[in-house]
Amino acid sequence: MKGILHQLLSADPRAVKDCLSFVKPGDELLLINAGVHLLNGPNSILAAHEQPGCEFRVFALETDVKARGLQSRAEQRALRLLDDQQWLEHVCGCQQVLSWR
Amino acid sequence: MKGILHQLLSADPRAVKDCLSFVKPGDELLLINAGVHLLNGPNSILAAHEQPGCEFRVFALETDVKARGLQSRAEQRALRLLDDQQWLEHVCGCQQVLSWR
Amino acid sequence: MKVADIRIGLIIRSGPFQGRSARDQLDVALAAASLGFELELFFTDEGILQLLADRDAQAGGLPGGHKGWKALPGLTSVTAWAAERVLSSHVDASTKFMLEVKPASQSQMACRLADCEHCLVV
Amino acid sequence: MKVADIRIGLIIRSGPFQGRSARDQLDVALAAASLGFELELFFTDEGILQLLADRDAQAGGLPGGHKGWKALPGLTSVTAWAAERVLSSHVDASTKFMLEVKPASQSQMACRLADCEHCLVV
Amino acid sequence: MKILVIVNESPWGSSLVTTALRFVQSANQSGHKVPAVFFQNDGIYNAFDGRVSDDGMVSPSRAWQEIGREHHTRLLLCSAAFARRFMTESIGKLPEEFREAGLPQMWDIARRCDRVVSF
Amino acid sequence: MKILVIVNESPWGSSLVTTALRFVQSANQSGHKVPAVFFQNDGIYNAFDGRVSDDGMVSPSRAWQEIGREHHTRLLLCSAAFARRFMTESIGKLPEEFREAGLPQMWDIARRCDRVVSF
Repeated sequence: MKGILHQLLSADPRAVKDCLSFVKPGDELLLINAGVHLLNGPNSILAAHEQPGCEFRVFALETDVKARGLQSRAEQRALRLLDDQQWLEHVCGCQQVLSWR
Repeated sequence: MKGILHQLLSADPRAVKDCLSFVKPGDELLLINAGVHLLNGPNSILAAHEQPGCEFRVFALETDVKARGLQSRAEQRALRLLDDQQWLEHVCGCQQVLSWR
Repeated sequence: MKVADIRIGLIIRSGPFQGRSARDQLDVALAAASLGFELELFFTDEGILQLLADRDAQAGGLPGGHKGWKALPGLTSVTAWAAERVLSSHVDASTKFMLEVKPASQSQMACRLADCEHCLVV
Repeated sequence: MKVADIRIGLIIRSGPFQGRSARDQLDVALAAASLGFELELFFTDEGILQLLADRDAQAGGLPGGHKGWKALPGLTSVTAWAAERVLSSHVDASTKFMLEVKPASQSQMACRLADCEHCLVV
Repeated sequence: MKILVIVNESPWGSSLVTTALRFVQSANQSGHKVPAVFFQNDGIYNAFDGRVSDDGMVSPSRAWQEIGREHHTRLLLCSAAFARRFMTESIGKLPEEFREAGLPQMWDIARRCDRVVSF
Repeated sequence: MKILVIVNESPWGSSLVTTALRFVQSANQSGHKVPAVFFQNDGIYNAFDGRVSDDGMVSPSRAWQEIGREHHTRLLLCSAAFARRFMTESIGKLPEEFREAGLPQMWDIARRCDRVVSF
């Protein structure tokens, strides 16, 4: 079964916590808008992502990373950036989309 | 010198963290609106408040506690509740007022 | 797919009076119920506070209306869930909820959610 | 009290584009500066990101205008502070800020703040 | 694919509206269909256009109207949210691309869509 | 004491507006003076009144108007925030108690006040 695409639209720790409590293996996490502030870690999402054997994938929207001047952070974190077309591919490739604010 | 009245208007952990980083001995902290959700602890404000020798005082607005059904929590936490008139007294009694959301 | 077969998942994250109205999240649920959709409600830490029966909205100058949660089971099939941890930190002898809330593990909730046709975080 | 003696403290907590406008917090500072008030700016973790010089707002379909921070020192006396921890987690060799930001301890900042006539968290 | 988009935020209070606009534009460019955008809560305010828009950019309201016209996307204002925020008399005319709709209609559209994406 | 109140939130998007109203009412009852309420950001939307108000309560806009009339409190809409959100033509008439003012005017009032309390 295809996973869920979790869109993190903010860096609110409560949103992160609630989101992670619903993430299951095979799901995807996408940092959008103020959610890209999570690149400034430390936080539980980056910690999970950087652990070998992490069972969900984490991405960030390229445009939002650039708008906030966090390009070098994303590189350091080795996080894959998606352009808006790729974003759509992930939306359609997943079973459903949940947005966390 | 009189202290600052810090109004916590939300339970956002980032607001709590930023607020606590500006609190100095003699200041007062008042939980208002969604800030009263902090009564559901654990969090750094209640932890500090419940430690003997805490150098700032913590209050919550009675009306907001009741509107959210958290009366018994406030009693358990031995937190003093202020009515709206007392709120004004604290606003005038402090040197200035800062609101954290 | 028949309407009756459609299952909607709502994750209720906002505490009461996140907005002024007590009904923002409730109205979304009632509308889905009015179409006959089956509902799965998932309450988080703050969200579960919406179900507390003894809130006094008027005291705060805020509109009531939150008691509408009680009406949901009369409209459609509703199951309400919360993590065991959430329930245990909010329930004591005096706690009254407006809906029956079942405890579940995180992975149980994630699986129930994945079984829904559409889900919204509200 | 003469206008020139009035010192205003602004705690800048919101990251860039918390709202659509890049100018919400900046405009508050510029208005105070236009009256000749002295400004003390305190940047928090997310707030300091407002000062990053190489942001590309247009790429995100968002309005620019954030470069206005550079104009403040030309208008009035401005001192910008951030906690040492905040600065060290954001500054590397390539970081360019639009204002000079001085490191301070938490208690130093709390005392500077208490010396201001009025303070706002923005 | 058919995607229902839900917008909860006001045009200037949050930059999420700009993100939602980018999403809908990309969806249209990728050959997907957004039959409707449903504006809920403070999203209602997206129907209104300001006299100024920072930096000379297209305002959110106008950007939505363009999408509505060019891609036959229905721009639906949640009627409960609208009624709490405005009286018909106190506002002039709404841009014709926007119209009121109830939450049951939102669910009815959701049912016919492959994805629901909310901002 | 003279207290300037600043409102940043929309009337329905947050219940903080109700809290701000309670604060101003208590200030007036305690013999303090609120010379002005300054509406900034999405606080602008407080000027508008809806056709319905949950539970038959007084809407925020009307409650502000009452305060303005009874206590000579100026209700000031931040002009920069207003200009981004509305065109004069697209809205009918604003309640006469509200009027536009610039941020420098806010600071000028703040200077003459003992406290500034923001919501």
